[in-house]
Amino acid sequence: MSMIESHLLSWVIFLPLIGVGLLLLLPRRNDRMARNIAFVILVLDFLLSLKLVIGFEPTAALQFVERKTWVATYGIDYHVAIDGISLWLVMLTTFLGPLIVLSTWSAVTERVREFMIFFLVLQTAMMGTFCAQDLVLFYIFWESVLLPMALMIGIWGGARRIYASVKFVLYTMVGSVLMLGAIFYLYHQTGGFSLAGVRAVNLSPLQQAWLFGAFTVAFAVKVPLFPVHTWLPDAHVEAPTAGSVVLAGVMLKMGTYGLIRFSIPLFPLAAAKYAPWLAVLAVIGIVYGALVAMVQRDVKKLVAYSSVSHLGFVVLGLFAMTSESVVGAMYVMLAHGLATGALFLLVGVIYERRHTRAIKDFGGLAHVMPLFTVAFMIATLASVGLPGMSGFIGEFLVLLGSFKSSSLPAARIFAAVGATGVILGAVYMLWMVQRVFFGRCDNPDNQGLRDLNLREICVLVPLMILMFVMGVFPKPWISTMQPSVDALLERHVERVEAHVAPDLRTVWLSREEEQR
Amino acid sequence: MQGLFFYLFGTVAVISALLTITRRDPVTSAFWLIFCFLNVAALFATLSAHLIAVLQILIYAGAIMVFFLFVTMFLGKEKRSAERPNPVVFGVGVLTVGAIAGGLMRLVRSGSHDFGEVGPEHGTIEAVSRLLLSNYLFAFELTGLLLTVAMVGAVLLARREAKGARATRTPAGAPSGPAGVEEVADA
Amino acid sequence: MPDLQSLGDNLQVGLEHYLTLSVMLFSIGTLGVIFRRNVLVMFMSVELMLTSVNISLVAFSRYLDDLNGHVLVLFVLAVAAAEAGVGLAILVEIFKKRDTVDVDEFRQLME
Amino acid sequence: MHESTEILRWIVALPLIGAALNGFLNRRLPEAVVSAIGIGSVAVSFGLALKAFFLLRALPAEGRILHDFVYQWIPVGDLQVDVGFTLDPLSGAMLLLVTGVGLLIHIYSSGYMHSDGGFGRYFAYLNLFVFSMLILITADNLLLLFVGWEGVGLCSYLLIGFWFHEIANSAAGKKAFIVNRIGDFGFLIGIFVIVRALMGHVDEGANILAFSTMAEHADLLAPVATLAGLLLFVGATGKSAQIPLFVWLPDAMAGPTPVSALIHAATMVTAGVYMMARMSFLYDLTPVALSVVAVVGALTALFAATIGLAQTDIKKVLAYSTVSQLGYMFLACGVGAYGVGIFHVLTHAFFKALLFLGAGSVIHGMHHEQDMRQMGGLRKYMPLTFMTMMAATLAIAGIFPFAGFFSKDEILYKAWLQSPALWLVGFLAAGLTAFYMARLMAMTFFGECRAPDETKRHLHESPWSMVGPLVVLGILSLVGGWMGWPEFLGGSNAIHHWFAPVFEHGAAHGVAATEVVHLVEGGAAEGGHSVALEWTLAFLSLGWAALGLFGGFFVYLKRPDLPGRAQQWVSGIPHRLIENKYFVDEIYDAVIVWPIHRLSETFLWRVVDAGIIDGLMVNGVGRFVGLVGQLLRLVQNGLLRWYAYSFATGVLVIVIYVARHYTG
Repeated sequence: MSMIESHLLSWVIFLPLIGVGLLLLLPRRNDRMARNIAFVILVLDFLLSLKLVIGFEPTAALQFVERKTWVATYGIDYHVAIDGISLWLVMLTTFLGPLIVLSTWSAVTERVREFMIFFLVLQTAMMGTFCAQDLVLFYIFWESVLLPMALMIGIWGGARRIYASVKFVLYTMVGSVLMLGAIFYLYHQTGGFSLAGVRAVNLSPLQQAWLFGAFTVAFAVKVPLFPVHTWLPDAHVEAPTAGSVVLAGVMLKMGTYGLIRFSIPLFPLAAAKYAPWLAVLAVIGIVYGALVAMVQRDVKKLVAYSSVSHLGFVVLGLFAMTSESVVGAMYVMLAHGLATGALFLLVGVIYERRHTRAIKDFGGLAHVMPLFTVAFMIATLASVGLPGMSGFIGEFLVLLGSFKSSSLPAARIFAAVGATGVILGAVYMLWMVQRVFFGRCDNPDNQGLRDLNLREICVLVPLMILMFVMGVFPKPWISTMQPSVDALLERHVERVEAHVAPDLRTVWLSREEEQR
Repeated sequence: MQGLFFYLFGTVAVISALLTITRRDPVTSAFWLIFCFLNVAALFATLSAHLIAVLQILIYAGAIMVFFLFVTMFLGKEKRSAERPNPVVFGVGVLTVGAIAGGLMRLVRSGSHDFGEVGPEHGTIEAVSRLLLSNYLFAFELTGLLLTVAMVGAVLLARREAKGARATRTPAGAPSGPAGVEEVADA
Repeated sequence: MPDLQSLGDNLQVGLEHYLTLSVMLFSIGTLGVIFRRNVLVMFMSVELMLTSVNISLVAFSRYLDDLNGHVLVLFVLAVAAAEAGVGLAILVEIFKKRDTVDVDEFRQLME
Repeated sequence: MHESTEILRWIVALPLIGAALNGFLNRRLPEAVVSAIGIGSVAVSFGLALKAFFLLRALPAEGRILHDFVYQWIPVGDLQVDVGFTLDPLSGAMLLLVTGVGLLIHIYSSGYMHSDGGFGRYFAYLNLFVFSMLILITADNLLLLFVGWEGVGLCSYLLIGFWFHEIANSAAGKKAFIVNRIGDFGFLIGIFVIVRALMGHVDEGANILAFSTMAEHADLLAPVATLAGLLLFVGATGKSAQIPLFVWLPDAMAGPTPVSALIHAATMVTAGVYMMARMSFLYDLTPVALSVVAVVGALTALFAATIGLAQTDIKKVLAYSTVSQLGYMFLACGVGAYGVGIFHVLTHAFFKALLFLGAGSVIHGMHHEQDMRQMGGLRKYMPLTFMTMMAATLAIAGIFPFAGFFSKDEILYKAWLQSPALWLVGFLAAGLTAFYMARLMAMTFFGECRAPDETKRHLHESPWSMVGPLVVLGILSLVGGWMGWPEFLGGSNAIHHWFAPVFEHGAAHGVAATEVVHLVEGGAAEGGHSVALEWTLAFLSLGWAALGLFGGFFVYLKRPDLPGRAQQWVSGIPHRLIENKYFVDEIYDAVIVWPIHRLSETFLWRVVDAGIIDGLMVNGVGRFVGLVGQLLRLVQNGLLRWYAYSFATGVLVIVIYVARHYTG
């Protein structure tokens, strides 16, 4: 056990790969065994990650650090660690893992073994992305997420799955190729790939601008930020339920995590300079995502566009650069993972039974599936940000933080427009809920539908409980995030003020006075 | 004297080369080409490259061109009239080749270099062969191999041609691709 | 014929003359390859191009007083011979098939 | 300066426990057990509330605050928000109101909702509503108040759309939630403005949004007071159905009648008034916001009263009456008389809840017939309902001994002091109120019964579980006003003293306080002249109300043809106008809903998303690459001589490069 103890984080990251090994040894056609192995491994992984939480002290320092030189000649080393920011994203991954696998019991029927293998690889890749502290290691994990996800969409997807998966891969690839170029340039500048190294050398504002642009484009595609979001609805609609949940639940957070871990701290000057532009895109994303979601005919597309809207809040929060807004952004990431994850699971449940996602095919489901309706209602309310549930805390903090942010010009307008997302959210979700659940149940196919079975309930209940707990008692989450976020912001402000070109400084100071 | 010979043989070589590529009948062009090679051999002589001059006549004029004539005869007369390619394509082609020539000429004219004196045995068979069999021994052997392979190839092609006359069985399990491939395999 | 003698003396010929000749022959050969439709003539043009190269080689070896050029010419000769042999053999085969020597007919690669 | 106690958290938690029990076990419990849980939890909560109330009374006047800190909710940067409950005279009164009236309505519901499929679900939602309302009232900071604020919005959504098999009901629920959300948007921005103003100056660890902290640092809020006040008022108009966000309340009648009584008459809709009273220290700083509130309140009162005249559905009449009465409350707050506003909240809760429950028992008797034109002469069949509703009608009209007189008259008096124009608008609305209430009573209980005889045979008084609460509320409608017996009539105006400590700080600032220093304290000269003024105003409004009542009865009993002729005389336009609610809904649809839908449907989704971004940029790049591929393919055309030529061009390039490079 001591061996696991000392390398806990690596164990948590690479445990799923052991599962992959076991699955490979499996005789050909044994689906049940494949599912069980995957489930057990992921539950084990979750329990192991609980040790991370228990062992984590709420300070800004990097913890559970593991560093071994990997490619000595180029200074690439296997450097893995977590702090307040990445801890809960890792936990979100390990928490959703087993639930997602459990939800595929009756959903994925053919080639189960391969599906599980891809899913376990995906889990490792995502966790690796959140923990990597070395640019090359980060890039490897970042890219290795693409393959399993693309195959999951491509093989087990819906009608236009090939188009969707190719689009998904190409979209992300274009972005991350820019990042790769930037990484090489950084190596050229700093001689190494470690984050600390890059932070140490002060780059000229022009260099920072270009590098910031490259990194941010790669992350913006993943978020997805407004103009580059069109892959998300297709990917979601065509992906199998489990694929959608992991895509919305965790993979979108990789983009925003990238922003907070790489784009802002590594290039503070450029981040400060372009923050208003990205905040504008974020706010457009919020309103645009909500409006387009309102008119969707396909439930899954509606929820996909709602993700665009929710993550617009995250980006707004990140670039408002106040401690409330960044903590709020982190919180929205977690809450969105739960709420949208649950919504996709529920859509999966109804899709399994009715094999359609068009809203007009449903109606009056509340009569036939009361339990399902209650679960859907709870998930809707969490996603709409009802106070007392997880969504509200995040959105409130983001809007509050951006309202009083000094890094955004006219911060009040940003927050006000962003807050309209709160109304629009209620509009499209409740309108969809009304068309799907209420009214008469006259469609004959809907009359015979079974309500949730025990397995589906076991998948959803943990999510529901967490939605309430995170809404009513957010302290444990916030207190662990707070120190890391504050440290990051202080370093950011200090570096910007140290480097800042005179004009920005005067603008910065004048805005401080106006604040007083 | 050497200059005189150069201009004499040079111009004749160029004219015969031009005639080679312009004659309609391949046989006449072959003859003109042979004549061109003879002139070139003469030029080699003016450059005191005696071995090369002889070889030029022996191999090029003698062996290769004879082979050409043989094949030309073997294939029979092509009555096709060599109509002129359309002017645009012709123009572009000539332009490109002219440009190449112009470029090369810029290089060539970049300085005037006169031939210095050269030892008596320069270009003789002993000197060349001594050099050949010392530094380039390996290359020499390879050339031999190359020629053998070429010969075997030519023989093989010819033999199958002879075999073609009798009904040949197509090898079992050959991929039944589109008709075109089948047809080639038979030949 | 005294002027012939004097003509011969003052007609000094340098390296660049031979190279010019080589370029001219090379260009003619290239034109032959590009414009003649009969494969045989194309082969001949190729041979012509090779000879022009030989001329420049010999000219340079004469100028540099170094026999390497000659050795290279030998190899060129060998290659030319081999190429002519195999080329014509193939040509015969194709002729058996298409009984034409017009190069534009052989467009099977295109489909 | 405040007493910390554990009792408040139990008062709040009990209904939640009731809701949870009923919620999880609703299918498996018999109706009796469900109603026992539902009613029981509210009853115990009411008992505890009484105990807390008396505990509060025992405290000295200044220190009348009970505080109950539960835990720290959001500890982020400068923002420290806790979950804590306070009970001061204001929230004490509201607490009693919510739990008391809530209890009566729960009892009434057990009768009304008897043998309805979703009995358990109904009580779960009702308990959840009481829980949220209690949070709203007892919250010690603005954010927790906001949690309760949206919680009641959610419960009203659930309860309006309770009978969800009718798509119209759930649509009404959705409309209510969304309009509330629009109001809450303003509320949220208001909170941000306040936090931004206070941030940085409040000592670390203090709960910025706590009412006590905000009151202390009121001077800091001065610059943003108007903006914050107006924004919070936007939230209040959403929740308390004032112009322009009142459209959801009439549709909310789609829910069961006890729901309308509890939520859309007594408690939820008054949340806006309570919030303004709670934030009185802010509103006192901004006369601009106050005047806006007063004007909106007065206009809403008149506007809604006119619509009430022409409604034929009994619940719609009461709904518009509620909107109108809420207008009065906001008028009171607008003129700085928060205490009077809350007093009217209390009295209004009594008689309006009674009216709704009475209407409920009428509908129950008439087998879910809500159209007054099908009713008439029901006083013979439902005497008790008739008598209690008559008491409520007298109360709402403002006839002397009944509750309405004291609170409405006080409001009109305060309005007169602020500006006679406001008083006039209020005065006119009071007349219309009396008139449409008389119309309602005449059409329902008097004249011959127009119901189809099949329903006539089944007409009977409602069971005791329904009539009991009616009687209690009837008594309250009569007695309820006496706690505010004004001085000039020799009363002690107890309610005013009870609220004084909460609103006194307003006077201390002396900004907008128009509190009349009442006679007993020997106020300035202006006090003397006001007694005569009070007498005249009281008589005027009493007479006007009586006239309204008499007019109503006369028109709709003696001369039923008169309304028809009146319509022709006025060429029917005004009548059709008010009958269709000034077409407000249709205007909103045309101006807001339809354009947004059109914008996002055709433009945003089709053109921008599918068209420009996806079509042009993404797939466009794909097609472009394909095109280039096609072009390149032409190069491989199988012509040997073409290949030769391409060799030549290759050589040319090399030659050019070498020539240029080496000649120099």
